[in-house]
Amino acid sequence: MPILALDQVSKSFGALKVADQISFALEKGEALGVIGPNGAGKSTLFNLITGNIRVDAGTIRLDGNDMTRQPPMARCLAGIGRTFQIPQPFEKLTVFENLLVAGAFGSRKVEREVGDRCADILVETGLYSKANQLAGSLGLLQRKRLELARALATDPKILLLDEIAGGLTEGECQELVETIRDIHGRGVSIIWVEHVLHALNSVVSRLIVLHFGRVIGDGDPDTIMASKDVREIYLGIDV
Amino acid sequence: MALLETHGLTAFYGDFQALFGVDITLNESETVAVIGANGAGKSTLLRSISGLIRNVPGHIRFDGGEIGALAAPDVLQLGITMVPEGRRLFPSLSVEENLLIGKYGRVGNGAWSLDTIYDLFPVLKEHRHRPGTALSGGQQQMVAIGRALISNPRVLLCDEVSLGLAPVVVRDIYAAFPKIRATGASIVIIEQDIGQALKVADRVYCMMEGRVTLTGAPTTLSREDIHAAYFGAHAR
Amino acid sequence: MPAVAQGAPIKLGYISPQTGPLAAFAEADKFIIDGFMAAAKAAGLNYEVVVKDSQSNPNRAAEVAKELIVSDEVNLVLVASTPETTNPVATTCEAEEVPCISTAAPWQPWFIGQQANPGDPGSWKPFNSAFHFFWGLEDVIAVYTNMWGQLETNKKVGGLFPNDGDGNAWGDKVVGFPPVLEKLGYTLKDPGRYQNLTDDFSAQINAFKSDGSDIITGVMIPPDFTTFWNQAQQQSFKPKVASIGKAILFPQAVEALGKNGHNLSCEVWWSASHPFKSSLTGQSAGELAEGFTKVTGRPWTQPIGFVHALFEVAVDVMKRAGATDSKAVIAAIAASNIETIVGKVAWDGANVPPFAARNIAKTPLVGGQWRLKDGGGYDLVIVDNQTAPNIPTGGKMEAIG
Amino acid sequence: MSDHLSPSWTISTRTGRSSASMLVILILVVLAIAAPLFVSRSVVQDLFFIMTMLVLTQCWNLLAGYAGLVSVGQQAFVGFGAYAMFAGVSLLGMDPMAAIMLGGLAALALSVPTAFFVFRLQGAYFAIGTWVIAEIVRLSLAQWKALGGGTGTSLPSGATRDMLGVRFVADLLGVRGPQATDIICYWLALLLAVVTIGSIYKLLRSKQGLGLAAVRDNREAARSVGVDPLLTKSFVYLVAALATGLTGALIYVQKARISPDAAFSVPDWTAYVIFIVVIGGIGTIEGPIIGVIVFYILRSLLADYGSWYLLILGLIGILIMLFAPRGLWGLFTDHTGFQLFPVRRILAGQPKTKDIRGSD
Amino acid sequence: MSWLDTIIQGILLGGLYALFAAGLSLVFGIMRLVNLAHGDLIVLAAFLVLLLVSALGLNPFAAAAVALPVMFALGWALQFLVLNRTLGNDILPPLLVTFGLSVVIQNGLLEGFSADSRRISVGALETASLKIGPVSIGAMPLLTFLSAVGVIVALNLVFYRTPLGRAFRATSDDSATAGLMGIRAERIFATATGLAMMVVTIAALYLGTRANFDPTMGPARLIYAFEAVIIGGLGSFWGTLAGGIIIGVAQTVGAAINPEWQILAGHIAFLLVLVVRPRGLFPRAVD
Ligand SMILES: Nc1ncnc2c1ncn2[C@@H]1O[C@H](COP(=O)(O)OP(=O)(O)OP(=O)(O)O)[C@@H](O)[C@H]1O
Ligand SMILES: Nc1ncnc2c1ncn2[C@@H]1O[C@H](COP(=O)(O)OP(=O)(O)OP(=O)(O)O)[C@@H](O)[C@H]1O
Ligand SMILES: CC(C)C[C@H](N)C(=O)O
Ligand SMILES: [Mg+2]
Ligand SMILES: [Mg+2]
Repeated sequence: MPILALDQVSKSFGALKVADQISFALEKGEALGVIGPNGAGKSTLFNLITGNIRVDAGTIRLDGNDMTRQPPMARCLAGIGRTFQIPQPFEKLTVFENLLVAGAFGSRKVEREVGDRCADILVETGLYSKANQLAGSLGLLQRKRLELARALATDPKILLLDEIAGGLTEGECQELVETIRDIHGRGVSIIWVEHVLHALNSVVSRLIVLHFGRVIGDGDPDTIMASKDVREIYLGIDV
Repeated sequence: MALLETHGLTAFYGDFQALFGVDITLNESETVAVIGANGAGKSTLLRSISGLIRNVPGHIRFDGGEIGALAAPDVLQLGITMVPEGRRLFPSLSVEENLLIGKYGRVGNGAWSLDTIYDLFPVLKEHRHRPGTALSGGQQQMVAIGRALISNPRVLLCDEVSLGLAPVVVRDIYAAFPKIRATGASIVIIEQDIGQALKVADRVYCMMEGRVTLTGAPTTLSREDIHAAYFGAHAR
Repeated sequence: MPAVAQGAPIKLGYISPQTGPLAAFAEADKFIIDGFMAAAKAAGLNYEVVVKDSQSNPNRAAEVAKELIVSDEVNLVLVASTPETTNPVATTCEAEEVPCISTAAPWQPWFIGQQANPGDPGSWKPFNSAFHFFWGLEDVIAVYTNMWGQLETNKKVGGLFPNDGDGNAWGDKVVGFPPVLEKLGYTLKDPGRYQNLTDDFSAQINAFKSDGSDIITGVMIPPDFTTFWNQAQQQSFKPKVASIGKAILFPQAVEALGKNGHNLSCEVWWSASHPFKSSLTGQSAGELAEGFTKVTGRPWTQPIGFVHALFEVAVDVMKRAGATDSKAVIAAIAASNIETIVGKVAWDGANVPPFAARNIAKTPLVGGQWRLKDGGGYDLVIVDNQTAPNIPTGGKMEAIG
Repeated sequence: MSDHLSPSWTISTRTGRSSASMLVILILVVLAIAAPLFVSRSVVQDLFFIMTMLVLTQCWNLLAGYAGLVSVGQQAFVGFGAYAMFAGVSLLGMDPMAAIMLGGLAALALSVPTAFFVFRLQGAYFAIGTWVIAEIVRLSLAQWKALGGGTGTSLPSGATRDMLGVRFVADLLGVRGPQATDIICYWLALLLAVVTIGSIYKLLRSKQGLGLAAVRDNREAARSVGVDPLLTKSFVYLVAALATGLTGALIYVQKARISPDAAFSVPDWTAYVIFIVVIGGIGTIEGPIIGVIVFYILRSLLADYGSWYLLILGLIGILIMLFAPRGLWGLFTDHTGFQLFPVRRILAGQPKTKDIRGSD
Repeated sequence: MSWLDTIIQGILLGGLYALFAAGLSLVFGIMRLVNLAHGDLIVLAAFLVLLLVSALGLNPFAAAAVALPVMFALGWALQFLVLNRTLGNDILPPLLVTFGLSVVIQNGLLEGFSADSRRISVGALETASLKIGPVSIGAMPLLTFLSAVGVIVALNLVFYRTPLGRAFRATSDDSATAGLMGIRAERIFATATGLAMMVVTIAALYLGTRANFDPTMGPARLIYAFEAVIIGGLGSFWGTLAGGIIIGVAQTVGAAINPEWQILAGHIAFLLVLVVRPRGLFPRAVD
């Protein structure tokens, strides 16, 4: 049984269809990449999976259980961890406290049980030196790292990553890829939306292409990248 | 002399610094495109120019005068209007009212009036009594552009006019740009659709993390350069 | 040991609603207290009065009472004007075992209103330290029915009783209007207790109209009576008599009714023509009223006499007590028998039911009507004195309209 | 990668300075307990006022400052608690001490259905909704004839004199009955204040406190990491109702007289409370403490000036809100960085191995 | 028949409440400003009218006409100098500042005018009435109701038919973007409050002629006004009128059952409407 399955999921904002009968399944332990041009509906897809936006139609199943009507809290507790593309830190809390919230609530534990793990995650994501700084004072790149760290703190079974590699230097990007591989290696399933393709492709084993809210490609990265359709639509520049 | 220029422009949201010393220049009757990834600071740049974000004075000049510290209505009166990101039509106003409200603070001389805007986007006339937000995304974008044009601006700032729109619609909207340019207005567009940006612009700025990382005419920039400037990491 | 001998002043605490909606009751306070201090000084007495403002707020009244007792350590607490002011203060004094004399609230809302279970007369208990002088519902009922008796009516009465201290007492089935009216052959239409500051009285007017009431009575706050009275006229409901407590106590309130205040009737506790004089200054009622008008430029009002009398009683009590400790003062209060500017004050149980005999002293009450003066403005004319024949009348009861 | 490490983190919320201030607070509490032994009755009286207002303001601050629930209907719980206490004493013959508990529980019970209604409303609607509910409770209790309806009623004379412990305290300290009652009420108020502040502090340092802060900062993100905003806010609302009801009952044991207008007074139980929090500084535990002290001083200085008192109070409230929205304590911490009740979790210590990232 | 009368009196009463509420609705609708001083501002205006009547010997209606521009200026200044500073996402600052203002106005009036209750007299009109079939309708209540309708119509015209109204709506939707159109939100807000104060003046005229008033009676009526605004739906003037009528009719019907229920019935009607429609009867598409 797939760990996550979407069936005919649709969503419109007024006249704009941002998700159009999307169906796919994520196997346990799989790492899936999602690509598509700006505005294709990638972030919206995440919001639908996490429950931050309600679907118009279709069902979302987690571990075989119907989660379509569940609020985001329930889905988080069921094992979905996410990052926001535009980082959404708790600005008046410190970086460490941001993780504590996620740790304590997201994995239904008392605070003292999660402190050590949160500290470990800070080290792992390179935020340790900022632990006691207010999240509101972080720059963009650190905010993105905090997104990742906070999602990890909820101890997710599925990790949804939304454009966390944008703006990194080559070295930083490499580190990030290592970190995500580690996480994946621990058995966490991953869906990653990313424009930085080489980073994405060095982690994922399967790609989905979204265009105008529709899945126009689904398969192994090489085949997908090779398809002319995808190259034209996605790369935006005539090839 | 440049019509509009920023030098060393910085901007903050609370403690968070979004711009780190940005220098851009816009000449009379020129079209400039600003590209960059999500969150790079493109919108912040336009918000700073248009007065939505108040800046420390001394970093933005328009037509020889300092405008960095002016509020949005004062900037508008000088002849700078903006098509904001996400269109931002007024839901309580009809299409026509949305257009008319563009004249509230400034009625400049020039080609644009309600009639000429309906000529530019004929579809709007059909829907003029409907609520602005009841239209399709592309039509809404047309209203937003019309609303900014109706005061006959000297500088038009456009933030992501093609975002979330179908290619045909994008084509329709971009088809209007030559007509707009023809009236002599200078234009700054922000565009994530790089191909589109390169097509309409005389010059391109690429931003990353609140800084300009690349400048030049479309013809002189290689795709690798753009990609590097855009995403930071080097393309494969 | 007598305080006077020691040279320390006798400390009186005085609480009244000087600000807020009830402030009209206290408008003469400063005048009276100045007069009292001057008279006391002339008589060689050493008094200090600590004045506190209840701000028309029962919470505040209880608080300042406690302050007077605890911080100022007054020897006697005086309090006046409406149950909202007198009851929290008397309750506090009772709990603190500090003597308290209270006035200017009918005695039932004062006495019954302070009982733990007002609904169960068997449980009512007398107070040890708190005393009250004023008239009672039986008096206002007698006065009203006497006035009504002067006219030819169908004996149908409409009642307007709000859900507040006064209204609940007036409308009470045991101590209020209903039983007496029934005995005297009147039928009472009582639609129920409304909340103060109600904006519409059409329900009551409809009820009175369909009942054919000739007489209206009740105890209302001024804005509500104005609303009611206007609406009644608009609905062409025109009773022959309207005897209303509280709302038309003050001349300004009647003047606010324009010409429609003519011949409204009310109870009169005190007036410039009451045949009494002050035991403190020797002034007659007329002189006191005149003095007030001279100093403030305002017409006399009924509470003036009672606030003055409060201080008369206080001086008399403290003189007789000889000491300032609570026990002595309480004993002196209980033994009072003094002729004041509002009549005799004595806690001798006269005309008071046994359960309240210890704490209540009654003063006389008569009935009056407001009459439009030729040059505008109103006069309060006493039209019925069957309850207190020593107070002269100024005319006969007239029907409205 | 890091799971094999046995790390040596320490997580604390206290700094050396704040431990010292905890000691000061402890001494103050002990002094406050002993106060009736060496201060005059009127001071005990004032301290009672301060303590009860402290509880009311802490509760309101918990709602508005931490949970974003701006209620203008807290008088509902003061009045309901007080009325329940009266019912317990007058109608059921309970000891006032037990009746105070009843008052608290009654307020808690009332808060459940009201929560159901007001949590459907947001922002300004919430504020007005709480006000209307309080009016409804007031008007309903004004119909309760056994407790005097709109007239109100007094506690049976002697009820507070026979209250649990009064005789004991009277004999112990050699004071009169009423004074002993005052002292007991004061101790109860002190206990309530200490427990309330302690509990709020504990709450803020707990998981729930973190959740509250997260919801306040970013509701969407909070939901995404498993915080249920409704649950968190309801919890706070109920707790505040309980403490407010207990305080209401206690205040009215001391006043011994109740009426709907007094028990549900908007100025006394909500307006002043809001002023105090604003003057002191909203969203901090220290703010209401400072606020109560300042309010008390203002009241003592100005109370005999009639309307001027309220006028000046109103002006001060407006000025503080406009020019120092974080209140007097906010001004103070901005300059000193000092906190009496720190809630920050500080992470200290070093990772055992060298930076993991560097090793790759 | 008596039921018919009850309903009609309730509707007329609703007119009074709608008049109290209309100014609030304007301010609340445009700025999300909860003005707790609204009731006291009505009382303030009533004193102003009274002052003009007694000092200049004007007819109350003429006095109200004179008071209109004065109150507009007052409202404009109040918003521009004080209330604008409180606007933002947090509802607490406006709540607190207007609450402080309420206390200041009440006590300022107490100092200036004492606690005596006053009345603005309109002579014979006070008791005049129209007999229509079995019901008789008071002239003043009818005038009150018609004025309420007139005010609502006028506000609607301004709001939906003029450039100023466009600016009101645009600023209310999105004041930042409105700034890009050259709309100065601070001045628009000030103008809105000025207009609201003109409505307040009209409400004051009817409050002051209907019954006695004193400096402290503002808050008692404020809650009905809020209820009318909220159950009508944010920013809908007709909704506000409907809200006022619902409260008014609920009160008279409640009173007809038992006067004990009069005020309670109004509040309960409010709760019921909100339970069924948490955003009021005629909510705007967006808020
Ligand atoms: N109101 C705000 N408050 C705080 N931070 C903000 C705010 N608006 C934008 N930011 C932050 O400022 C940075 C720059 O944002 P900006 O909107 O200018 O980016 P952009 O280049 O226009 O991106 P996009 O393609 O998403 O429109 C981002 O990190 C964003 O999160
Ligand atoms: N809450 C919303 N209301 C209306 N439209 C929305 C909303 N959220 C997103 N959209 C629109 O939906 C479309 C898809 O947006 P989405 O953010 O999912 O794109 P994306 O694929 O993540 O793009 P990007 O690569 O720029 O992040 C866009 O046109 C966006 O403007
Ligand atoms: C613009 C980029 C996405 C192009 C990419 N580096 C490629 O060559 O395919
Ligand atoms: Mg996205
Ligand atoms: Mg942008």
